[in-house]
Amino acid sequence: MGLVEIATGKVLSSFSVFLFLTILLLVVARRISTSVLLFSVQSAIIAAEVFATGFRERLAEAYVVGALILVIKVVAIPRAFFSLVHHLKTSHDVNASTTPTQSVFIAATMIYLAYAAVHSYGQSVHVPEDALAAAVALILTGAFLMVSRNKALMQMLGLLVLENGIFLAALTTTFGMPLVIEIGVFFDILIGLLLMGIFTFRIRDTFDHLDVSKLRRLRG
Amino acid sequence: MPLAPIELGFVFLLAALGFFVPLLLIASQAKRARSLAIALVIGGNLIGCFVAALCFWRESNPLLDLSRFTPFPFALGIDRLSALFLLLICTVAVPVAIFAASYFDNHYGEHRRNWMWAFFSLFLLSMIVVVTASTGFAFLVGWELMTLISAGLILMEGDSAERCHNVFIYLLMMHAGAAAVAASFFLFLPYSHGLGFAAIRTASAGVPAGIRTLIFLLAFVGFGTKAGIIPLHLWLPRAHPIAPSPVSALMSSVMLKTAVYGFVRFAFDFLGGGPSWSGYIVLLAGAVSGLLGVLYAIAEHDLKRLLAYHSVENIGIIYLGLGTSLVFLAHHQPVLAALALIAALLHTFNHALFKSLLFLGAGAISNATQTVDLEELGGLQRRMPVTGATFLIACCSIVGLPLFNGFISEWLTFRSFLAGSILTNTKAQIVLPLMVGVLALIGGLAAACFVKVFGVAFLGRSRSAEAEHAVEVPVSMQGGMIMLAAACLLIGTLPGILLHPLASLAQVLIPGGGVPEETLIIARVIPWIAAIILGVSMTGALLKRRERMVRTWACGLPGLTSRMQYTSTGFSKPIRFVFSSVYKPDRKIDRLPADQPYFPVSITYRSVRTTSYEKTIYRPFVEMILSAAHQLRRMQTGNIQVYLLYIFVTLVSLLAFLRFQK
Amino acid sequence: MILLMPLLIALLGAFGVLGFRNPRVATRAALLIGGLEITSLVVIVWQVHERGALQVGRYLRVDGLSSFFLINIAFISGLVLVYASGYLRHIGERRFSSPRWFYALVFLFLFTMISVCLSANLGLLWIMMEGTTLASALLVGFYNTEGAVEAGWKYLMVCTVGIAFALFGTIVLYLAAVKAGMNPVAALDWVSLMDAAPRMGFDPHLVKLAFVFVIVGYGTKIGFVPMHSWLPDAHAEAPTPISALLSAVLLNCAMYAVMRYDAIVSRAAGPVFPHTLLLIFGVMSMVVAGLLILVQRNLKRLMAYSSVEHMGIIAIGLGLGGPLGLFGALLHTFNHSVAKSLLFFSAGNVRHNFGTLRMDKISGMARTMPQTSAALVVGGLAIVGLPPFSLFTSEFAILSGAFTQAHYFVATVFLITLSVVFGGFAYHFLRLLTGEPSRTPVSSKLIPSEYSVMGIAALCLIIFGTRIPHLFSVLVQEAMAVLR
Amino acid sequence: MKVAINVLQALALILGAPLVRGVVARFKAFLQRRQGASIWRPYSDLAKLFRKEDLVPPTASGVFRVVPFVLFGTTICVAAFVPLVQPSALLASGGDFFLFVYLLAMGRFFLSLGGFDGGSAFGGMGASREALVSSLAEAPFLLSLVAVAILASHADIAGMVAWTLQQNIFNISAVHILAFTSLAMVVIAETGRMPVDNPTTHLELTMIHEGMVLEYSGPSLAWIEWASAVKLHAMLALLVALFVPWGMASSVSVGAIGLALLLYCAKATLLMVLLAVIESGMAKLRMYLVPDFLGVASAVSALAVIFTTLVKR
Repeated sequence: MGLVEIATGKVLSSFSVFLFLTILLLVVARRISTSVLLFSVQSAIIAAEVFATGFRERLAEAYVVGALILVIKVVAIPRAFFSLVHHLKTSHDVNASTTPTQSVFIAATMIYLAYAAVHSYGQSVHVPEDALAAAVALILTGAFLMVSRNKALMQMLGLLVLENGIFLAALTTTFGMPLVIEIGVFFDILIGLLLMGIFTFRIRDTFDHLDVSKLRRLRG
Repeated sequence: MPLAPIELGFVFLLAALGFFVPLLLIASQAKRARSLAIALVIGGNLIGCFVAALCFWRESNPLLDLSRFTPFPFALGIDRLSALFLLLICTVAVPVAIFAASYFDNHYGEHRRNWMWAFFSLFLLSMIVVVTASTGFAFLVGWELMTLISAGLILMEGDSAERCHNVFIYLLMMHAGAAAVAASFFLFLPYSHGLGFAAIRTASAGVPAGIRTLIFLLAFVGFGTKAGIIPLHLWLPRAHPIAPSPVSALMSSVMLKTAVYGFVRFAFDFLGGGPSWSGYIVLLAGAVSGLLGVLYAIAEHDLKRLLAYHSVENIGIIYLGLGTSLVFLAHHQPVLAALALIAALLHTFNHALFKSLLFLGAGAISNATQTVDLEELGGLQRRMPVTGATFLIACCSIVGLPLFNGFISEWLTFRSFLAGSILTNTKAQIVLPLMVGVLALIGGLAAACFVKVFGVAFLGRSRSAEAEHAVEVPVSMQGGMIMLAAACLLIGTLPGILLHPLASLAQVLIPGGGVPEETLIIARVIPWIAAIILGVSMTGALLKRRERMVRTWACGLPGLTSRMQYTSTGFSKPIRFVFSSVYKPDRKIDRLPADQPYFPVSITYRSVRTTSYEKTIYRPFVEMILSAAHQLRRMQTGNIQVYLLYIFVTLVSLLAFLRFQK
Repeated sequence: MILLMPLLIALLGAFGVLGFRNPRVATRAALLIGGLEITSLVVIVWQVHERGALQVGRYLRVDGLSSFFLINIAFISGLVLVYASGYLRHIGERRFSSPRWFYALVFLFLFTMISVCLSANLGLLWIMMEGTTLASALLVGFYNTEGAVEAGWKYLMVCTVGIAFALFGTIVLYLAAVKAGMNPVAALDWVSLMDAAPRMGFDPHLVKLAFVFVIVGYGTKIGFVPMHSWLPDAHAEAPTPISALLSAVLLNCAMYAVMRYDAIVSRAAGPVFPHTLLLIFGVMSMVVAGLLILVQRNLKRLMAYSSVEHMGIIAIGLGLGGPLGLFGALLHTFNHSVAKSLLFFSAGNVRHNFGTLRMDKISGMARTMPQTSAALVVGGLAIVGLPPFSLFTSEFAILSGAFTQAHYFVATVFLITLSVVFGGFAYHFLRLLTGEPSRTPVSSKLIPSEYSVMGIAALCLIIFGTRIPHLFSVLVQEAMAVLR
Repeated sequence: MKVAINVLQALALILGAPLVRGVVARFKAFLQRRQGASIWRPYSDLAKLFRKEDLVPPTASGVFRVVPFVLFGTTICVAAFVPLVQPSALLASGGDFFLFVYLLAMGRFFLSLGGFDGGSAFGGMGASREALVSSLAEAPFLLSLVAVAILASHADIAGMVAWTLQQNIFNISAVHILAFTSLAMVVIAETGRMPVDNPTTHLELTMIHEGMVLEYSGPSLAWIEWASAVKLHAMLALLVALFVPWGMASSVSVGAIGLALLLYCAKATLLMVLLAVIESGMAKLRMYLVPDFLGVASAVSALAVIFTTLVKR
């Protein structure tokens, strides 16, 4: 039993805890940059998990996927975000519509719910429960962020977190999908972010604010 | 397939109305083209009359199956029932078309006239499709088109705001009714595979009782909406008056009848009668529509609205007959059921004749005086003798005086009520004979109403300059009215010509229904009475010596003026007073100047009916729907976060559903 | 190889058009490319009809169902391109919003939608479905006005989130397939999935889970209530040709995806569950949209909601299943596209002539713009499902299906909603067309590019209403055969 | 032979009609302690009118001129319905009471039109009031006859009479009493007698029938007056035939016919006395009380119909 195996085992057994940690931090984060940082950390954890799984399952393509995550989600996207924040010259506040305390409570409940859900579906999916629970929790958190943070950027971030969750779920349940598909998905995410970036600029130019909760001209 | 002459004629009728005429009119604006088109319409309908007559007497059922071309089975067939209504449509269409030939010329410019004619012929086509359809699909297609095209004809007359509102109400109620009709067709589907009438007929025996009831009720409501039974009549007095007179003639004399056709098709042909309560429902609807219809009519002084309300009344009389027939069927009295059915169908036919004549008369009046407000008319008889005479005949017919066709059908209805006394069931024994009283009251009030109409419009002194200088309408209009009047008199004096065929039809619809002897009796006795009355009048006229014109002594005043005559409002005052509980009138009297009430310069009086089905029944319902819509509109907040929340909530609830469904 | 043709044409065309700075030239080029595109699609459809399904590699495949939707795409995109060639004369050269950008994006959009229909792999299907969102988002925000930007943002966000769930659903199905012992490489090829579906039956729960996520995800794109929120905004704010494309093609593509999953899940876990979900969503969409139609003030929003309603009708047809329901649903996708694009085209003329879509500001159109009014009337009568127009036929079929299977509740709601919708349309259109003309149009006459497409659409509505061409019905049958 | 008698009794009914008026007038005079005119007076009135010339208002149209003949014609037909001395009549076979009532309605319809055509205020007023009375009178009229017809299970008047003949005079049912009451009330309303209408007045406040015929004169008026006389007589004869037919000739022999005729005269005279008593005993009702009067009649007739269900078994 080499060192690597041990490391792998550690990662696989403990990463969900770290993920929950990031979740809790994400929901209390006040500044966009903090949240972005947390996101990249989160992605890094997931990447580690991908490598670990790939190593354990002897999946060559897992390494590719992990590398993609590292490149795109850990490095590229956060950078893009920072430059976006920089160019938009907007305040760094996430304008949360919930106080940190409420957020934490909600996050906690979501984690609990995630466990409950996984437990109820768990028996049909024979996978480590807390891994799946983390995935579901990420999905819920992403949803929560999108609903409760009025900054356009934070919605994008929430979407990313949600995407992370889905990816993690895929990983834990099926050890990833065929490589082509994975790449395609990444590609889509990138394009999507690009477009959203364009739109944030347009919103800023037309409304000179980034508060999506104020975009309410079209209704009824 | 080789076509027998009957099929050929039928195909020609359809092709002419549906294809050649519109094409011709849209293709060219030339006068010759139009007259050719009109000739086609008239000729096609004449052929249609022959086709229908042949199908009726030779009982050959031509079937025109177009299913190969259409997405769903679409076949037109003429069995006895269809033949009767086809005959009705074509018989009315010919004179109306002849009338319209010059009416449209007088009222519309070159361009619009062509469209009018095109829609006119399409309207006829749609109604023919309805009554000859032998699959549900064909029926529904015709049914919807009928509404649409008539609405188009109304809108062509003009597009003022309240006209559009009326059209809107018309369209909406018709669509709801059509939905009910469609449902009553579809309900057969699980049992009869396909909507062919034959299949439905065979399958209907196997339909469970609950579904049968549902079908009956849906058909009753759906067709009742079209027929305009109270309280589903809301659209009728709105839509009929605003259409061009020939069109309103078609609408209330033919289009309403398609509803009767549909109801007979369902209640008798498909379902073969039902439990007795269904008969009582129909009776009740008939009684209410008849009484209230005639009462509302009396209160009107806009001639066309008045006539529209009388359509409601006559539909009520028809439904009385149908209901009686259903009751008899429920108590296994086929012969009596046949009697009542014959009465209803005959009245359907008669009403088509005299109501179209009345509407044509109204058209002639508006053509001569530019108004149909009774208070503006008067003394037209001397200026428009032909119009007056034909209109008088129509009045006598609708009132149901002997020697006119309306009487025959009402008499048969009376007799079928009377026959109710021989049933063993006490309820029927009491209800049916008492209906005699109801129908008598309806008849009496109708008589009063038409004394008013004819007396105020055609007799006495003219109440306005227009009426003073009215001139008789052109020949073709007269021709149309004369033809209809002749038909009324013919059926009124020699009812046999329609009664015997109707009896044979009744035997088709009601198995075991022999020929009721009443039909023979009336056919025998009426001619005698006609002879006596004619003889007396003739001898009297011969004995008559010279007469002298003398101005009536005006109690010392310079002379009588038209202001001294009874107005339509004044005439109906006593009846409105007696039935004030029906109208709940809101009276208003203004004296000018107000400070000296005893020496007024002018007194204006108006009295409006405050009872309104719109307010009491329809408005709340619509309000409810609209408020729901506004609630939903509020849900569409415009906040993207709320939208996202909707998605998440949906997902979670579905997951929960899945979880607990496991 | 032929399968690659339309994709290549669209892709190259997208970049090629960008080369032409002169709007007129760009338009010509676009029409040319569109023509090639359509011909290639028609050829594909014909070959499928002749020889049955075509497969290229693992990822591209065309069978009866997809070729049926390809016809839809070809027809509507043809109409839209021609209409756009006249429509774009009002927009000037701005960054990202000039004819060439417009066409480039349109061809990208077409590329994604075609590849949705061509993809044989559910993963690829998902990717391309997301691609449609991305490609059309900029088109929705094309005018760059406040409304456009807002609508674009909402469209992008809502649909991306929804689609994300669809991805999860895809993954879960993949998991189920793998657990059912399929080769992971082929576990997303839906042909093999159809074959293996019965084997997945041993754990129906997972399959149902997948379907829940998929129907929420793609349902967002279809515009099922309550995920429809993006739809009216996008349709109302997008340039008219795009509104037509969105509601006449995009929604159908999403519906196509759901059909695929429905077929698989029905095989694996029995038809009851997916069909119940479809019926629920269908009824909800019909009722809510039908009610909302009553209280709309903007012409295009009105039509957008009517699209939601018709998607509900199609979903009901699917949910009923059976020959009648399926036939009706497929037929309705096509009929609705034609009618709706006709309506959107007329709405485009209204906006261009009156500068507004507020219905309370317009009246008496029948006098001022007879041709457009005629188009509106035809489209309106068709969309509320009156004879002799084609939607009557398809709705008749679906209703017959509902009654034949004794789904009385659904049928009743269906009929009532139809009446409500009829009321809404009659009310609004009577207001628009009749009365005193409120304002004078810029040009009451239509230009050839406009009345030609409108005429074709109207003609198509009437023809399909009176008799369905034999070839077409055969194609529908083939499509149905795939889903069985 | 039978037919000949039918013709004769119809003629008797028509020609005897003025006499009925005269007799009633004479009885009233007696009751009011006047020494009234001779009972033959109506005949001489008619003769005088027939000799006079027709005066026609300028507004009058053809309708005005036709009305008297139509009215008279219909009334003659009505007369031909009623059995007098034998349980059959000229039009009795098939001509049922619905026809009877509607023929009366026809005459009334035309008379009202005639009133309108005069172009004066009174004609319209009379027509309007007549419309009210007749429209309300029709229902009880028919219903009371329906009640009798149900018992007799015959719709034609002759058949009803024949059935009543076979009954024992003493087991006459409640239905008959109710029917008779309502029918009598209807007869009063229909024939324009007190308390509904006053045949002798010409005050615009009260008159109905007189209002309509106000513009008529000479022969036209004569036809109308004669017609209304025939109507009155026919009604009385109907009451007699339906409710006290006993004594009608069952066989065609001179003796039987003669006896029947005498008996009829006696019954009719009794009815006339009754009429005279009512007319001189009661004050005329206000216009808007007439509906109540007829409402009572309707209720009674409806009761009669309902009772038939009890009586028949």
